[in-house]
Amino acid sequence: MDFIVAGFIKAIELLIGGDSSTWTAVFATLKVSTCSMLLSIGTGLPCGFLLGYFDFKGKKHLRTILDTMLALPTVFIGLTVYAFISRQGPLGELGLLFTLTGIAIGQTILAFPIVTAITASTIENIDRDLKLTLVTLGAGKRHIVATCLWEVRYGILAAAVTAYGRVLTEVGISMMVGGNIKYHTRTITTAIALETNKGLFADGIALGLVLITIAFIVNLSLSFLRKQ
Amino acid sequence: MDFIVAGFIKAIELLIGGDSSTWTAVFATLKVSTCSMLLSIGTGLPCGFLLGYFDFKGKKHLRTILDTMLALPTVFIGLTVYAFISRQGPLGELGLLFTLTGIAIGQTILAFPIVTAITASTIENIDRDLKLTLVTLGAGKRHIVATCLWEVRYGILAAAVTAYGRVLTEVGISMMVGGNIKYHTRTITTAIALETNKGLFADGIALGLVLITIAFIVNLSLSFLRKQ
Amino acid sequence: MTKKDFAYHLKNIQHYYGNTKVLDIDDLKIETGSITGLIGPNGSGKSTLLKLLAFARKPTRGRIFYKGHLELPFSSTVRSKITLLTQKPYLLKRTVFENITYGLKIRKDKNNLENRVKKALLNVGLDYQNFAQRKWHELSGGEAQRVAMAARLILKPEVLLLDEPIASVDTESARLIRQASLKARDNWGTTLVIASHDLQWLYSISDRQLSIFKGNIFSTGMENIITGPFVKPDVKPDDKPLVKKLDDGQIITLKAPAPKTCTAIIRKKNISIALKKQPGNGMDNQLSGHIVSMLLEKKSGHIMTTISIHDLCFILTLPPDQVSRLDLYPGKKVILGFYSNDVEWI
Amino acid sequence: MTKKDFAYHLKNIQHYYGNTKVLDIDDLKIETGSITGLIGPNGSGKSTLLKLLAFARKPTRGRIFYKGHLELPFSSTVRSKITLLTQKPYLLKRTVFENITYGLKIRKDKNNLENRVKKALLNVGLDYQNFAQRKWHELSGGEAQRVAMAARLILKPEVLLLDEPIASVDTESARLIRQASLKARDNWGTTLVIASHDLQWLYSISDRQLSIFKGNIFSTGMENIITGPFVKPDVKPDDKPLVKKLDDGQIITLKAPAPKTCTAIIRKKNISIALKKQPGNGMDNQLSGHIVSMLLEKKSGHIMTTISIHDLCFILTLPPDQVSRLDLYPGKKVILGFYSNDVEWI
Amino acid sequence: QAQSKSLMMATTTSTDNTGLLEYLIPHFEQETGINLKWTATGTGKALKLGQNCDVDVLLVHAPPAEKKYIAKGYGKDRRQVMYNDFVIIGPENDPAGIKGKNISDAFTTITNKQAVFMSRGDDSGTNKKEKLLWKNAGIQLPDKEKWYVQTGQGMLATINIAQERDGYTMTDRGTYIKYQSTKGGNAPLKILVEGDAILLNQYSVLTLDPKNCPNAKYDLALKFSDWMASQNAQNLIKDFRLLGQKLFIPNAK
Ligand SMILES: Nc1ncnc2c1ncn2[C@@H]1O[C@H](COP(=O)(O)OP(=O)(O)OP(=O)(O)O)[C@@H](O)[C@H]1O
Ligand SMILES: Nc1ncnc2c1ncn2[C@@H]1O[C@H](COP(=O)(O)OP(=O)(O)OP(=O)(O)O)[C@@H](O)[C@H]1O
Ligand SMILES: [Mg+2]
Ligand SMILES: [Mg+2]
Repeated sequence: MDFIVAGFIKAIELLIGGDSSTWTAVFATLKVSTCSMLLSIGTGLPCGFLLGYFDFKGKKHLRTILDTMLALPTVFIGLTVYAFISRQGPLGELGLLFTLTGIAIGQTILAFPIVTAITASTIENIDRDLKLTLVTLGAGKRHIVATCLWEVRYGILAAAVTAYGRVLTEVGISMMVGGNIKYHTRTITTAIALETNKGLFADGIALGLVLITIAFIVNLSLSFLRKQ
Repeated sequence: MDFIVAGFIKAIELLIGGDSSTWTAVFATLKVSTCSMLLSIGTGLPCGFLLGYFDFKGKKHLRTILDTMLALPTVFIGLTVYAFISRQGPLGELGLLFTLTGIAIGQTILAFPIVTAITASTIENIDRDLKLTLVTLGAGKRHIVATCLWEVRYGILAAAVTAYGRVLTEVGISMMVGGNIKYHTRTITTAIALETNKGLFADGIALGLVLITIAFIVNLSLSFLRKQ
Repeated sequence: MTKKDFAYHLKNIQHYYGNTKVLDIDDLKIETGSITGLIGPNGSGKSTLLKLLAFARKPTRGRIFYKGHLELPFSSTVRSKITLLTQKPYLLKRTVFENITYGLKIRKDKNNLENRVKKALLNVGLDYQNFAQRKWHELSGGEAQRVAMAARLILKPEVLLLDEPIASVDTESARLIRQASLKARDNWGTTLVIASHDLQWLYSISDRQLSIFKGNIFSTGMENIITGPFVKPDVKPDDKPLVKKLDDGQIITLKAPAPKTCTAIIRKKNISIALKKQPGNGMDNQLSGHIVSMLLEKKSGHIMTTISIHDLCFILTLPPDQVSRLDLYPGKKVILGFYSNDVEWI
Repeated sequence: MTKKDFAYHLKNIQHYYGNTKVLDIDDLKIETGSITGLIGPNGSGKSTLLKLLAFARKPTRGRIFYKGHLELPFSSTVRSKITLLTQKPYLLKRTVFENITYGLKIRKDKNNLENRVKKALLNVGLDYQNFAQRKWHELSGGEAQRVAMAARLILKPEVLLLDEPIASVDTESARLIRQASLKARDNWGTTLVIASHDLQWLYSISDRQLSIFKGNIFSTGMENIITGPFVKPDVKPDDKPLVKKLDDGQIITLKAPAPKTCTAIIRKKNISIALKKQPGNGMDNQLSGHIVSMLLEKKSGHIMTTISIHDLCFILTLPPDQVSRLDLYPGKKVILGFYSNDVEWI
Repeated sequence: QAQSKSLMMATTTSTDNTGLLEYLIPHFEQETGINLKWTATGTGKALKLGQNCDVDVLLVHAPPAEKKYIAKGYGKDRRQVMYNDFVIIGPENDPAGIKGKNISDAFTTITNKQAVFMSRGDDSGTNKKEKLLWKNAGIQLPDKEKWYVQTGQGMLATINIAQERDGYTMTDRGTYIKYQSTKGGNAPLKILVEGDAILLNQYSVLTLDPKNCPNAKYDLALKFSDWMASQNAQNLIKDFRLLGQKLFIPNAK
């Protein structure tokens, strides 16, 4: 139990003391998660919209596949991305292995089904009358998409926040694709895994608290988007 | 790349060949995830309902905290649960360390915020008129909860499926609390981590595919709940 | 009359949305087994009042007694006895059958559901065979409205509150809904409060009409309301009456200035109708207009007559013999007269 | 008349929900700049027809020409010209101001928004100061309906389709909406098609009325409909007419049996009104009833008279001199007569 | 009572990943009737689990840390049971030219040429040994230097990173053999430095001090310790082959 208390103290030290390895990990985490969130929202929102708005044959099966993609293990994604960007892989030329970009690609794959699935089920819930109203007010495709998403903005926010939590806390991809290289691709979560493996539980707790603080700040700054 | 192909073949072998260690891991995974899903849905649905249905002071802050909890790293949860159930911890007597029950507790903590947050934002979206209609039809508290949840059942399903994906794929808690003990607490994900650590990427991919197959079967059997 | 004879007694009720007062009722009693009609323009507070009567909303101030007991919103004692058909009825995402039986299921009443649903649907003019198994969204607007009505009727409530029950419902169904409402009162002693913009329909069903305007209730029934702007007349600047000028040149003269509001009320009983102006009788308002509609008030046999004066509408209730004597019919030109002293300000 | 003079030309339109046919229109033309009233009971297909006219739904069969061109649903050429006020207007989760300007924003039209919104709100009787910044849910039912109307008016559309625009709207606002609709036609040449259950209002605004019943259109306007059950009379078994027995003992005799349907139509022009039965004139239906309402048709000056015969309602349009001669007023007992041969079956 | 006859062990990943335990433990269970379960983690975490009394016995390879551990009163009865050795591996063309050098020279050369070197950097037994080697070579332990890459991962992952980056690294022989086998015998990284006495990797069994952990099954742990040192077990260890190669050399006294 004491290591939890010790962890709290240590977390404050790390943040205030400006421990350089912690801060580089914080920045790596922020960079990589921002990048993957932008990508997954950019792709997931339109896909979720299509899936939720239209009725078409095979939609149910597509949803089942998407739901299954929610259960892609991070190590699995990591291995697959690794296979593509390792030197012998088809994209080896790009030199993405052991880079933050590589991690971001993997995390995008992780977040995409979450954003898409929750967006789709939120859009599915919208009023039939909204659709009719938009069409009869003369809204074109782009306006329909934008307005529908805006109407259910709290649902979309939930999708984004859930995906963000997932991305922020994943270890498998960062470890496999990023390599947990100190001062380069070490993120907070891979650092936690490392400290824990070393038996330095207090350090693990401390880094966990750092991560939670990041999440808290991000969510706090998003909370102006919430219903008043 | 070739290890991905090899992994596919191996996955089929594992499942058909009835590899005993794979199957015990499959059962461990199913047991533990079912247990934690039941617990987190049982607690998360009512909490999500309360948070989405009622307007009260401090609701926005509660939501921010909940959203932050979506970013609890699994290793952090693992460490915290460990602190409590380790033999020297306050709950050491119960002997929960290195058991599936221990893992299930941790995973419940992991899944709870997901179920709660998505349920809350789905409930938040319900029509004002629904609330009024239920009250004026004479629905008591329990009926209001049940009917509202049923009205937004697709959203709830999305919450459950997302949480299930999270629980099914997490490694940190299973590793820390379960200890990855072969034939006892080894789940598919810790097995994947182990194989990958050994450099047996094909085996990792194979086990990943086994996990995805499980998820697929579960989602397929849930798809009757989907909109027709 | 004992306390029990009043289904409702509202005391000092005020209701605010934010800082805007939308309801202000000093004292209102509603008799058990009566049918009360609520009349008033959009935004006058009808729906708000009905929600308070349904105990589905807490008034900002004041107390509501139900059958002599002070009751609080959502209290379980009243919940199963009072039901409200909301203005925008919400159908649950289920079949019509399940929508109609929902309230019964809550009450754990599961006897003979099929027959009762059949009857409830018949009451609103829908046929069981064709509608019971439809999904909630497979209905036309009026059909949905009627299904919601059936879901209330089947409960045999002590109090049935109806908010615009016949908006978007066809004439035949409006008749059926009236019949069903009357039957509810006669058979089960149900107390009804009904808000509607269809005055003829409302008059044909209700025992008493309450006019509601800007949250204030006038229990004498449908009154004629004149809204501003008013101006001061040019001629006599000292005793300060106000006038309203109509675009066709006619002028309405009103007594003393308004305290702060600018809405005037003229009660029906103070308005007379004639075929020609009578300059001698001292009536300072004699306005010419024409009849636009005449409706039968079933109960009294009187005729509700709407007279248009330029773009104002006045409503009078006339006995048949007067109508016959003056040979009144829609389109006929008439003169309305009233004394400016009879005008009240709210 | 050239093709262009018809805003719409519908050819062989059929629409199904699942296996149920709800619309069946062989040929229907709507003139540019005309105001068409749609009359029909609940579920007759009014909303469905309006959605087809708005090109917001694809008919199961048939083609719709707009200004001479075949158009497909959602085509961008018509989308910005035609707008529909839906039966349950949906307000976006924004302020009233943003709701009203939404259509303009789509059209990238951002000139002088504030003034135009002011005008649009005034058109439906709402005041800018008080309403523009309200949230969508801070409105009463009728206010919401009127905001939705304002959001359509501001678009100055070529075609304005209104589905029950005055359900749950007060009398004064109904008048304003009529004015605004007429102004739209006069100033911008807008073509209007309006569905409503308020016949008086609809007659006061429309140039032509279409009766719609079970998806079939009768372009001669409001007709009287008698629904089954019918029985065979006991007396003459061979030439097989049908009769409908009313609960008060009266009998309506109808010509030859129905092919398959059991709905009869009697056109207004074939019904006569009298004060006493006239046994000698060979009219085989002479039914006694009483007048329930009389409404002025503004355009013609005629009087729309509703007569109740037990629980059936018949509507006639009478000239004022006939009304005056017979001394008709609501409550008066009258005899309606028509020949069974004039009955049509649908 | 089956309950009391079961033993929980924490060990390092290398004993598990090489398959040694799966080969050895069934013999132990058969001979003693004791059911042994193990969790394989980093050495640091294994020691921590012992310190928290969550296991009953330890099998680890970090002699200096073990001695400190005992001194602190957490562990007891350190019994050396076997060893294998560490090797330095690197690209076949050996860009820094360390092949055949002794270990200190090799490290000096790597430092001077700034050749890419992968360190596990995870405080594992292997990592502790590596740090000791830098110290012995008289070199300040690198940290932020560009050529010194700390992976913070397991041995095999680190080797893979070295391969991707054309770098050097230090590994235990067992993991190297596994790595070789996954590359089909034609691994890009080859053994360049081996055989120094300092490169020996000693494995020991530790029991937990009953004073610290009264609930730990001290007697059963002692039985395991005894068994590992028994002639029978030592022979089994000697005969253990990974992909046809000998891996551990028994040295119980
Ligand atoms: N949630 C709200 N927030 C603020 N104001 C509201 C809200 N709901 C209603 N109002 C205002 O309260 C007043 C009364 O509304 P209410 O719905 O009771 O009117 P109503 O008489 O039912 O009108 P209608 O005939 O249009 O249904 C209106 O002026 C309306 O604008
Ligand atoms: N989605 C649907 N699925 C099946 N049937 C439908 C659906 N929508 C409408 N209907 C049926 O189609 C018919 C026509 O409906 P429509 O909404 O056009 O009627 P309406 O004339 O507008 O009626 P109202 O006066 O009640 O608004 C009705 O019988 C209705 O039950
Ligand atoms: Mg209302
Ligand atoms: Mg309709």
